[in-house]
Amino acid sequence: MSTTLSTPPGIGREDLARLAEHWDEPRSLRAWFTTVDHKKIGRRYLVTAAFFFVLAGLSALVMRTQLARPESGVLSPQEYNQLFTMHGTAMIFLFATPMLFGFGNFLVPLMIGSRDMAFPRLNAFGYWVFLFAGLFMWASLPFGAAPNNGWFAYAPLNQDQHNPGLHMDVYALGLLFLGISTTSGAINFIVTALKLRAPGMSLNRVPLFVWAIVATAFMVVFALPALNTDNALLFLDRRFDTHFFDPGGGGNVLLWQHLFWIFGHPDVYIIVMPGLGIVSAVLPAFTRRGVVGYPLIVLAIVAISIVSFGVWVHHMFATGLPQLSYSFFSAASTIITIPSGIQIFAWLATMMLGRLVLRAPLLFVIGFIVTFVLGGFTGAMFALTAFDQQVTDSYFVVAHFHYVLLGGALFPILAGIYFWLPKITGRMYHEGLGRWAFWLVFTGMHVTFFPMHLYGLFGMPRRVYTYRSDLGWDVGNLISSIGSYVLALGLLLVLIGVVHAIRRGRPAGPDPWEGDSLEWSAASPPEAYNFPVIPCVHSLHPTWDERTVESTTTGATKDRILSEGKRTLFTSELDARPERAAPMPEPSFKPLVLAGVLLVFFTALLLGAYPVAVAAVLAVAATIAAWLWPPRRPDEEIGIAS
Amino acid sequence: MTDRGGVVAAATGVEALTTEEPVGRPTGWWGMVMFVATEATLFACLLGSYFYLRFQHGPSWPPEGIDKPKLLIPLVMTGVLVPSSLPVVWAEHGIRRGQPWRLRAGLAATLVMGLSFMALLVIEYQDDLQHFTMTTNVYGSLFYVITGFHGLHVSVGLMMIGWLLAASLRGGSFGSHRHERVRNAAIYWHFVDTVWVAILFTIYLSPRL
Amino acid sequence: MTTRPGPHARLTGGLLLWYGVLGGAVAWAVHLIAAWSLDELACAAKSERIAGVPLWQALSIAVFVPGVATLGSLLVATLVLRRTGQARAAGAHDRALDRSRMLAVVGVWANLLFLTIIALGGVAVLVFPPCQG
Amino acid sequence: MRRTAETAPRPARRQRRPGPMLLLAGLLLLAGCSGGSPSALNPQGTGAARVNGLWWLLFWISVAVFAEVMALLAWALVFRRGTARVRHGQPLRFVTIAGAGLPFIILVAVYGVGLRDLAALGAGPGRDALTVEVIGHQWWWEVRYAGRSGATANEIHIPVGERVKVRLRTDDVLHSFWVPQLMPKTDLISGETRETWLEARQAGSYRGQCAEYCGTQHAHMAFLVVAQPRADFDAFLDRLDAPARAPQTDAERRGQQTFVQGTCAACHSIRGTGAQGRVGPDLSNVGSRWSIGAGAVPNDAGHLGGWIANSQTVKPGNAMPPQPVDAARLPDLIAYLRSLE
Repeated sequence: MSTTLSTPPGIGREDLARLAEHWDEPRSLRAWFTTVDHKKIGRRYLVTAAFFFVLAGLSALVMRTQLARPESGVLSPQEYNQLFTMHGTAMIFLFATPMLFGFGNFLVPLMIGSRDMAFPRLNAFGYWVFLFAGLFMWASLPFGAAPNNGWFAYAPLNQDQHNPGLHMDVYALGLLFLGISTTSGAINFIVTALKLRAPGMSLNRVPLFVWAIVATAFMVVFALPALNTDNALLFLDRRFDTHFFDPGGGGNVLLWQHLFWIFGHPDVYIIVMPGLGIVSAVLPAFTRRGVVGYPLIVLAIVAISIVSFGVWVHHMFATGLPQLSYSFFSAASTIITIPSGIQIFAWLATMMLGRLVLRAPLLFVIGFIVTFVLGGFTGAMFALTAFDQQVTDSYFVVAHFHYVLLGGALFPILAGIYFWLPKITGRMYHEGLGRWAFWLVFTGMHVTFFPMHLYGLFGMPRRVYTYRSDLGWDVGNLISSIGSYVLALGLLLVLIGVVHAIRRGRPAGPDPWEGDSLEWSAASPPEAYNFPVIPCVHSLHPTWDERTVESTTTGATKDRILSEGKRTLFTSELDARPERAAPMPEPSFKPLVLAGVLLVFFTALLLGAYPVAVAAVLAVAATIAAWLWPPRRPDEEIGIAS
Repeated sequence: MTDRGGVVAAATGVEALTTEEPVGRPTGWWGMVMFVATEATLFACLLGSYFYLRFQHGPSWPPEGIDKPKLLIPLVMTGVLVPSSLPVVWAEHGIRRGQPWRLRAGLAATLVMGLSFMALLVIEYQDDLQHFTMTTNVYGSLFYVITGFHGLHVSVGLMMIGWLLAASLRGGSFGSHRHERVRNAAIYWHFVDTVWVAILFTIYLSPRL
Repeated sequence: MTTRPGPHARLTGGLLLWYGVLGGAVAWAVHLIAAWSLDELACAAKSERIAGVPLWQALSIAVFVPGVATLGSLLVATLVLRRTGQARAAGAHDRALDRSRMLAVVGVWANLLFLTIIALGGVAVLVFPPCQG
Repeated sequence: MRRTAETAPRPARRQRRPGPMLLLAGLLLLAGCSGGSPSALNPQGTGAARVNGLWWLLFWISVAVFAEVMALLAWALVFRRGTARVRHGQPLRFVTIAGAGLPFIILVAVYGVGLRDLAALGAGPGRDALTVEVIGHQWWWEVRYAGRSGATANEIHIPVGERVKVRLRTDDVLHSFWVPQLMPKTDLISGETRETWLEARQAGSYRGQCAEYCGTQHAHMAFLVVAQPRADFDAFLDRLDAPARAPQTDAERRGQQTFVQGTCAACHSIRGTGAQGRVGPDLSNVGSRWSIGAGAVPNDAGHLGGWIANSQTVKPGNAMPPQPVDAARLPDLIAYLRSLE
């Protein structure tokens, strides 16, 4: 619909018309519910996650208001406890991961030169489940039934006898529900990146952002089952009187912590890793060169993803287990710093050898480096058992993980928003607004969280709804609360900037930054089919590479135009040798229906309407059976021996 | 020996070391393998929890008042479930050659074996429930939740097999060119079988060690 | 290297590459799970013996064997690095070659990291009595 | 290598960078001034002192590395502006040394120091050391001494300069035992017993607080460790075995009667009286305690009266229901409780 209607050389007008005919979805209400376009789904992920971010952020503002002064009565303890739990849970599960999945959804097919994800309908299903699970969890708050046990929900406080009501049932079921979305999304990313890369994009030419998303997806596949096990056992304990976490019945409360952190620590990297990928994707455009040390950054991504599974006990350093068993985890937690160090210095080298173009995305990347490095120091400190035992569960750890998560996820997300907004919307943002937003967010972030290191060291435990004034924590808390308002103001400016760009921004053109990866060779916003010609990749920076560019213009061939039907190209796993052109599915209501039936299932479980839940299970099975039912074909076509 | 040396040299030569492996798998295969990987991790977590709770529990396991699990029915269950993978393999090979009758016969055999397994599980439960339930203590919780969760997976596998059978009986679904769904369901069924061996060891054999 | 590899040799070579890349990771995972669970569970049972073997000996095995496996993985990764380097020097240009070489770089580094982690765990086995809380 | 720095926009106010460091210094000073702060940076015990040393080592390493990173970043920002595309340079040696080599040396060294300190924290007192038993409740601490019948609450007396074993149990959910100035945390695990130790180098009172989220009133679960000379401590121990101070005045006698005959005795006990409830804290020496409600409010007559009348307004969610004590009898009850030392 935009700039590329002038036919590029190498592809005929008829081909473009046919591609449009096969890929375009009509602008109708029906199409809104049935779409399988990864770009629309990616946008929805971004918008929905941003919505949950606002809710979780407002929770934080209310909490900071309560904590601004000692012994203030803005919130009751019960309200405060629900808010801090929802703040953490939503930021982790409903904002960070889905937001980055949103970027992944929009960008991975574009970056690898494909026309969609490997399983477009599964992709749509994943989005609907995410939306429903998020609403399911937030809906509990107005009823005063929101989870109230902290985002890691330790046993036995999560048990029925210590925590009656629906609070922790909402937690367990909500996260199980959401897990379906995250897992299906992760599998989709892995298969997409393995099979749908443009010909020539062997593993050593895959963009670092895609590496990061795939590593994240692998972590999800192997980490999430631990959380799901935990929550399933919790639900059984609460509703069906099993004894997994009940010492009275022979159970063990530390089992919860082990399972939770086997998930929970990889999850930290599940959140941060795509953020690091965004940094590697943003830098080439603003340093005017490729990122230094590509194999080393790939190494860092792979090593971090694996080692992250073996550090979980450092969250349990105060539980009184044998010091020797702590030390195995202490060793891994110490060494995991090294791949992060490699990445940081590779980026610094990139900046020192490149030419810096100081626009908003680069500002946020610089903010990322400053913040993430500081969070990294405290992270390495936590690897040492003796030090950890002193500061864990104090505000020092609150400071640490906000530095890591705001530094490692929020700053890159904001950099990504400004960087890809022209690609997603076709419009340029207002640079001045972006700079103001950066300085407010950066200042607000450090003013809010830096003092927390100090009053943590001064003995303030986390998760207290109030504190007495004679303990030396007053000044720090007040500064933090002021900072949180500055931070909120900065984030409001980001939102205003995005709305302004969509309403008033000037058209961006396909490649406003002269970026290096393939998304910049598509239109802004991309056509429904992404690429008129699937490129043939010859280097790590395909958009800067003349041979690759040529393969989509004068060098275009029929087998990469694929205008007969809705198709994309499958290539081999490691070296991306072309295998076959495969048909892609049409829009469908089934993903929405299946997600809806699952919502009924989880709501029925929550409310104890078990017969309804059983009926919903049957409906789920029926929907999946219908979804995958093979189309009937003539015997010759399917290959029946006569 | 020289021949052997030649093999080693060939396998460590640059050509062999740059061989693309894995290669040429369809998207559905990867999707199912990844799904099975995440499910296997789920079972690993459950079985890990079993051993964690068992060794934290104290010397007597199962706890006082509960006998060590009897082996007869579980061994028969094993004898029914593990070989049930063979007809699936046979069926899959058949449809690759374009022989729907082999697909149907193989799937039907597996269906019967899987249903027998489920029936045996019910008999086993009826016996056990007279001695202890899910709420008796943590041993009961582990026993029923792990075997029940596996039973659930067998049911899902059976639904897949039944679904394949139904689609195949309709005709026009599978043939030598189109059998991806058969292969994916087969992978799942093999997984369900393999997990049972781990469960047999954990739940039924390990308390006797 | 004069012989053209047959399908078996190719498969072995392809798998060997993955051993060079991920062998250390798997070995370290085995080390961690074995050492941690032996230590925590044996101590929880108030025993410093595992099936008659003193706990610290069992832990030493759980350090030593994975350490050797990681070393093997490191050697394989180094071998791939050298072979691909020689082929490149001889003028071969192929993206499979570059891809294997990159994976070998990843393997060498990753194995060094895992070897360090296992070694640091081994130091702890020497420093601490197994069940000191 | 053409410079185009003139055309690129200047970075906004870079002098903001030293901000956090100044803030740190300022706040540290502030904390130093407020004597009541239970600051881990003002250690008074052997365990905390060791961790304090480790902290300053880690702090100065971090400062040095941060300065390095900021210097490189600033150099790039000042000298490397432009728009021309750069095609050369893969300084892998720089990345390897600065990003992997140096961190490797630092981290392995720090890991070694950490092991040493951890071993020191693990070297508890000997077998026959004085043992305090601390039992966590939602949301207060029960304190007992091995071989002594009496109990106290939210206040742990220890002899100064001695390594005291602390045995930790919980009556309900997880708690964490933390006295920042004396010793790092140890969690209280449901169904298990954990051990730690305390050693105060100087006489004084050190505030501790539950550090593991334990429900509604997690915020109000503080306690005081009172390190006193051995003679004072022995006197305290002896009082634990004796009956509580008997009422001396009429008002106190009436107060005791109200306590023993009313609802109080259902949950609380006072040694040597008929009150033997085990739900709430033992009140045999409540008059001398530092606070009411595990650090919720100061221990004075006004707060005590308010607490008895309706503790739910002071510490919402705690287990004690509002007490229907006759307004006329309340002053006597307060007088009696205040007299229990």
